[in-house]
Amino acid sequence: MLELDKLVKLVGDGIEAVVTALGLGPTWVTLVQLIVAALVVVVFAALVVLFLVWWERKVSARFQMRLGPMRVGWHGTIQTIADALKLLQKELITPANVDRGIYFWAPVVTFVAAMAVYVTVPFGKGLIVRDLNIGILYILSITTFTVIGLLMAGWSSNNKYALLGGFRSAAQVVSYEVPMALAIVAVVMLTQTLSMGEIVSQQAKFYQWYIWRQPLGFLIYLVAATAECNRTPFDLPEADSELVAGFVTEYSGMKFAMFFLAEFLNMFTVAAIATTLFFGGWNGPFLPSWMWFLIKTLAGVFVLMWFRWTYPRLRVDQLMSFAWKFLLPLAFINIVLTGLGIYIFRP
Amino acid sequence: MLSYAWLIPVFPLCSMAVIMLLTHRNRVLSAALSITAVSISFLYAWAIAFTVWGNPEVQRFSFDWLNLGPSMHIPIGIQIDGLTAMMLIVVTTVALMVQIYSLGYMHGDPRFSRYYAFLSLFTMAMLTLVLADNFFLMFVAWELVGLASYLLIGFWFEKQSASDAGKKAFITTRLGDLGFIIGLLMIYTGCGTLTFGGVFEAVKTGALGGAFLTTAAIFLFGGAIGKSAQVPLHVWLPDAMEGPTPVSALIHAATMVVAGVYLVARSLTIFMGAETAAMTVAWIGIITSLMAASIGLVQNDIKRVLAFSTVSQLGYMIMALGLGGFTAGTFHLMTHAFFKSLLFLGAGSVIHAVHTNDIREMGGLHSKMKTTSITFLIAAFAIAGIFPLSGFWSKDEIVAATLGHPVFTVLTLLVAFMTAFYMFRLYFLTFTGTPRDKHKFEHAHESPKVMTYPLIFLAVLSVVSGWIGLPWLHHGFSSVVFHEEPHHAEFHYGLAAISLLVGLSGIGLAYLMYYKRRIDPDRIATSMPGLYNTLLNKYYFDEAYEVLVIKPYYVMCQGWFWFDQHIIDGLVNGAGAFGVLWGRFQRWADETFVDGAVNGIGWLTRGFGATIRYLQTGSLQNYAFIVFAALVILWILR
Amino acid sequence: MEGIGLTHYLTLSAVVFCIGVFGMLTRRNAVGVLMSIELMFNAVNITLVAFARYVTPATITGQVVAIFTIAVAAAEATVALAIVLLIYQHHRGIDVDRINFMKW
Amino acid sequence: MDTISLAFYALAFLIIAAAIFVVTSKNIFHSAIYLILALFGVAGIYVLLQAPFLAAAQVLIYVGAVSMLMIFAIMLTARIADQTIRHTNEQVPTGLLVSLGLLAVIVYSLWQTPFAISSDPMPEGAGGTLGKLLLTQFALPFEIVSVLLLGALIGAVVIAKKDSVRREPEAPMTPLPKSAEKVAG
Amino acid sequence: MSGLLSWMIFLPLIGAIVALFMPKDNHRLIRGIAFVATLLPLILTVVLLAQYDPSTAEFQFVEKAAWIPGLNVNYHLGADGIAVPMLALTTLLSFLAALVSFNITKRVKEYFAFFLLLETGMLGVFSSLDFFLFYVFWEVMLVPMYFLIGIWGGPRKEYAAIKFFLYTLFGSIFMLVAVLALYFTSTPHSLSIIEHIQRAPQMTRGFQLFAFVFFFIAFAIKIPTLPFHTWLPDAHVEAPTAVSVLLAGVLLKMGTYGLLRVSFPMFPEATRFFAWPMAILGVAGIIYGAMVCMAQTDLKKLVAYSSVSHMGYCLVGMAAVGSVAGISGCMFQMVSHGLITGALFTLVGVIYDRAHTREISAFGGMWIKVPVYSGIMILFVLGSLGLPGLSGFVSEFMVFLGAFPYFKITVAIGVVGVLLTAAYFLRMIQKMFLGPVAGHSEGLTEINFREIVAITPLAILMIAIGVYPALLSDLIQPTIENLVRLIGA
Repeated sequence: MLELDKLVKLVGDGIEAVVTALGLGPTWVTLVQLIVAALVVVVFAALVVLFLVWWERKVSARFQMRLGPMRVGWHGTIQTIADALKLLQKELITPANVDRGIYFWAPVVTFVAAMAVYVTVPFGKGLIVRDLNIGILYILSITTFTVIGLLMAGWSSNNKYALLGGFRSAAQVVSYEVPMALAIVAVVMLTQTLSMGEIVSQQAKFYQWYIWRQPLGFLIYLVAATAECNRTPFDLPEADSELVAGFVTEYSGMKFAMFFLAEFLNMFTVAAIATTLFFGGWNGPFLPSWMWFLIKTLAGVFVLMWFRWTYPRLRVDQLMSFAWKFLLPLAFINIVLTGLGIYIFRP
Repeated sequence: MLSYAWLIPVFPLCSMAVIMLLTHRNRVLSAALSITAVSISFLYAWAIAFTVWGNPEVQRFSFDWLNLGPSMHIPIGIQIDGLTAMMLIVVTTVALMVQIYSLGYMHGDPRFSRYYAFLSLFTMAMLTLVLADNFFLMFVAWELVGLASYLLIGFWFEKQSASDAGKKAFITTRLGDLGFIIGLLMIYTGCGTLTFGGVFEAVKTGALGGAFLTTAAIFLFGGAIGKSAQVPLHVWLPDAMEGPTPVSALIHAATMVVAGVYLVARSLTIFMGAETAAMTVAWIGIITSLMAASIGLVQNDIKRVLAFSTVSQLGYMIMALGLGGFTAGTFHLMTHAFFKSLLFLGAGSVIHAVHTNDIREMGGLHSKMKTTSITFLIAAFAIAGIFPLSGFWSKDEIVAATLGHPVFTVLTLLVAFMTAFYMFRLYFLTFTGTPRDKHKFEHAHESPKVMTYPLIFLAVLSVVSGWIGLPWLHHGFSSVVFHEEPHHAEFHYGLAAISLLVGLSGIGLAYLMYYKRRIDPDRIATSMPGLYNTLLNKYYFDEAYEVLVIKPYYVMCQGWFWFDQHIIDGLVNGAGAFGVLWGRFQRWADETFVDGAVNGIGWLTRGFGATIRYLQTGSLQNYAFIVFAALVILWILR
Repeated sequence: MEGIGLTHYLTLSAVVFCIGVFGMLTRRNAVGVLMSIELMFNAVNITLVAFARYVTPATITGQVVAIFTIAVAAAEATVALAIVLLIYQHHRGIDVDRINFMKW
Repeated sequence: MDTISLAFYALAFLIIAAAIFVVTSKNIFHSAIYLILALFGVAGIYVLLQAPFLAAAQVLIYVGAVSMLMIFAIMLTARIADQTIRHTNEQVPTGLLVSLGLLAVIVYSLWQTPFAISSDPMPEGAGGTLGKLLLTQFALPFEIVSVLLLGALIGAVVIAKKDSVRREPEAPMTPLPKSAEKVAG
Repeated sequence: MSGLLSWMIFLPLIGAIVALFMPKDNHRLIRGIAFVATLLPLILTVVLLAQYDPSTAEFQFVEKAAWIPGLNVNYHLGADGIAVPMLALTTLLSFLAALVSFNITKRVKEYFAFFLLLETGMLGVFSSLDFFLFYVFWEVMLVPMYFLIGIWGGPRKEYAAIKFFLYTLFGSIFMLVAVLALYFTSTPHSLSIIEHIQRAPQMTRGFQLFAFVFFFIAFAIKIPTLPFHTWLPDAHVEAPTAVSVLLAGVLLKMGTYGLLRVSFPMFPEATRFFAWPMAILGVAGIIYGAMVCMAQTDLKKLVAYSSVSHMGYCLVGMAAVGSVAGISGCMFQMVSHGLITGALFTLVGVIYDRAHTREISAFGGMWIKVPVYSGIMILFVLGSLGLPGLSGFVSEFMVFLGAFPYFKITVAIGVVGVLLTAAYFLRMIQKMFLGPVAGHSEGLTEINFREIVAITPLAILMIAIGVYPALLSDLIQPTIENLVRLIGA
């Protein structure tokens, strides 16, 4: 039932046949395949975001003993679509004295960076756009572009709240990227590979999940990743009570929507990486692999939402000292312990 | 019995230590301890005396105190012979009387216990002195009695004059002690021992003799001059009267001051071996005697009169010894101890009653204090040499000793005359006539019994102590206390009569002048103002010392200190300053020439640099530009 | 036209390097200068990696050196920017022309 | 024209254009953004040169860290007023000359040099070979670089720490001579 | 117990190091450490005295180990009859001075560290049998002394400290030259004191005279003899009490000790040659010191100058080179002066602590206000002026007795010093203790228990030696006899 991987293979073969029939070389085959895959991923991402926005509202409401959106669709299921339509219709306001070029490109960069990650995320058995051999490293480096986007937005808006938001975001992301990367390095030490596909395939059985061998690493990753995507309690860059709306203050309409999308995508990405690295990826019994992936990932997203309504926001100095004085040493300890473990249990 | 005689000084020593360390807060206990200790010593001394009386052999007991081989071998020990026994009796008797007497005299003094401790210290030292069998131990004790004297003279040290007097006494006697030390050093150098026996043996065998011995003897006599207040070191004794009167009686009349006499007597062998030294002794003795007696004629302080009397009598003894009159000197020493201490204690009783020392403020006290007056009179008769009191017998011996030296005989009699005169002048002015200070007279009263009983006891001794010197007495004084061998001087009736006559005439003159007022002493004084003032001012000795010795010494000390600070230290600091200056010069030279050369090079470089420094824009971009431009140009020029 | 070879990469590297040199020589802003220097670094890295690809493909020494270069460049940037901040705090400006206290 | 060539020329164009903007842009922030672009292009070149690990590292370090620092520095030091001041110094013509001269020199040399092209295959895998090299043959430089990084880290903290700086600004730098000011205007 | 001397020497050093690691505000702890670090050597001294065999002149407790073999330098320790009393004196005075120092409140930690280092230096000098070691300890002693005077001293402390330091160093240079001369004239090159003593008969007369003079300058400054004495009053007056105690009690003895240990046995011919000049210097020192004392107005300075006078006796005693009595007298004087002057400085410190002045004229009638203090002070003054029954008398008498046969007139003049000493001390006593209560005497408080504890051992020893000198003479006699035999006068 719902063997998506076979469908993908079918589509791929079809494209190859069509392109070859048009008299073009294998390069073009690959190109077209990639473009199609990218489109599919974009559509998928948009759907995911639509779902996540709704879900977030519902979850938040439940946490607050409310109902959340209820009117549009069953239990407000298509509320998000309505909101999106509203956003698309809105006038694109470009405030005076903004740095126009950068102001324009900032949401694009952010969005593209968020999307580009999905190139190497294994959604299911055979459902991966390109299983890059530097997979996880690729993801780490591409996510940094998100920050560039935020900084650009903060700078170009010519607004001090925006600037401060950008600043905080950049500082936060750069700081938390270090422990996160180190936590991932610990896993990579075990996997001996950077490829996402291989990492998943190494965790075929429940007891092979790396969470069992990297509990500390997982905790570090979880905390750092939460900070990476600016989620509460690390939502300082867009702390509405302090900075209006942070770097997005001056954005509206479609551009705002792109930031919004990027943010939710990032959340999904974080959960997806956690699933891949620690929880066996798409591996699981009975259900098709992509469903296992979605279940695990959405569970991860739920945890992030749970955090949001559980922990209060940190102060900015606490934030930095937490990263540098606590998480970072912990990550180093984790690496040392991992190394020791590898040395002790070496074949 | 005799071998434990060293215990005699130990008792007072113990009492001193106990009082100092333990009982000084309890005055009754302190006094009781001290008196008990001296009583034991007193009894022991009498026991020893009787032993020696029967067996006048010299007994010695000694042990090695320090033995460093031939260069220093000092055994110390005790020696008991007649002289020692006699001295023991004198010292313990007077000490006991004085200590009892002091119970009354010092009653109420805040430092009562300390007083008794010092008295015990003195007693111990004095007993050690007389028991010593060698010069070294004697010197040790000699210094200790000096210390005790110092402490007791300055006992009331709040009074400036008392502390001055103590210091004066100590330093003056110490000056004499220098002679003593040098004498000891010479003797030891000469014969390698300091025991009496050894030294005398050496003198007799001639191992020690000639000019060396004479010098040593004169130096040795220096100690006696200091201690026994002979000219020219007699100046401390009158001042020593600042101490409590019982102390004067004990130390400065009866015992310590006769230590010098004892020294000469003890070492008479040495002096006999050195004729010149002996004559020096005799001359100093008679001069002292004459001078002190003449001063005594005019003094108005009751204690000073007695003090000069003491000096005079000591001179007597010294002279007698110098002339070889061993028996005379020592016999007079004994009798003098008794009657002079009686005189002092009597004077103390008077002072206790009227609270003044000045006889011009006394008079008529006989009616108020009969015991004191009568005992004082007995003592005065004794010192004047009136038959049959003790003084008669001993003075007669002295006069007899001068036979063969007519000058000495005449002077001796002159002194006897003066002695009788001033003693009775003192007596008449104090006890008879009309009270010159009514107020003081009103308050005068007889002293308590603890003070009068010692007076009576001593009065008895003053009367009878001379009788052991009766020439016809078998085992009399001279058969026990003798030099070389017992000698029995023939009793010179003629001389005795003359001296008695002289004494009586002196008394008579005093009677006329101060009792009957037939002759006005003031008129005599005013008729010879020069002589009178000279005598009143004690021949200006103190002033002379002040001007000739003390002041110049101070000035010299200041001078040396200046020399030290400015010349010697100046040299040191000068060396330092020179070092600093030299360093400065070197720095200057360094800066001028060496640095000059270096700086010259520097200037050259700098001048060159100044011209090309404009290449140094400070802008890194310029530098980078030059680097790359150079790269290109060099490549082109390659 | 034959395929892209070593020379192409080296030429690209040279061009980028010279652009960096130009920037370094002319920018007044200290950060600008730094950026130009980063360009130069990257040009050099291209060279290194290109050599690694074409001259010593088996041992890829060039890549190793490039890694070192990147690390050193990062360190350099860190310190340099710290200095820039310090200079800014001292002089309220980071104009390289005016930072000439090493002038004669 | 095959895809590799296409990619190369596209990337080369991107890099060169971005680089030129980096050095000439009046807005320093724009320069930074262009720099990121240029660096990203270089990462692409690395991919072309079959050094994917290096490419990822390039992006991670340059884009994620170095550029970020640059932007930070710019934000902390830039003032709006600065934009009106001339962004280049008076070395522009000479600098251009030297740069071009240098380019000419280098390119000439390049084309003159016969390189020993090897046709050995590149090792498989992403960074495995690189890692082994770093921990074996290049272990010492690797450690030295580690120490260097640590030193730079501490040094940067020490230098930039506020406490080490006197709060009141020093006497302002020697003002430019009047003539220079005019040129600048 | 092997290594007894080493333990004695280095225990204080260990104490100093331990003290340095203690918190600097915990004065009680640091004092406790100093107490223990000075008490232990004192206990070891008792062991030393118990084990010492006084019937021989040989060095005992010898420790020898190669130190710098290339230069033939050895770590060579040993003690004989000259050294043992000095070691005992040093440990005793150090212990008591440490007690006295308990009232120091300024920089306590450094103070006691320097103090203990000083003790190490002093003990080392007295037990070294190798010139190198001797010189090292000699200099080690200087440095803490410099700081002790220079930091904890009186108003002119810097001047005094520098003067002391430079002056002594000046002397040390002469010693160094002489030591080097000895080293290079011996074959094989040796720095052993014992070996040089053994080769004494081979030394030429000229060399002996030269070396003797050079050593003498070094030691004379330390003693100090007459023309080299001016550092002493300054150093004494400015130094803190405990340091004065050690300075007078121990450091001055190093000069005389050095002469007896080095110069006399090593250069017998020169010693005989210079005996008379030494006697003259000694007598001049006695008289001169006493006269300068008379002019003093500062009590501490008076005591300081009295040291000049008293050390003159040592020199006179030593000048009697052929006399066991003379040299023994010198030893007695060293010990006795150490005890008495140590006590006197302590007592001066006691009133200085209370009245903050040492002017003699500022006091009067103290015997009424503070009888116990006055009694103790007078006891020690009497000891100092040579009252029989106290140690000072014994030593003076021995000195005179020993020296008189050799230098009759000179010694006879020296005897006058006894009188002059009495004069200035009695003058001081009269002004300060007798007479009516005046000046600062009014508010004085009595000497306290700690100070009495510090004084009592000195008083007991002073009286013990004075009453029965054989206690000490038995220890030193064989050594002194051997020394006299070596000099061969």
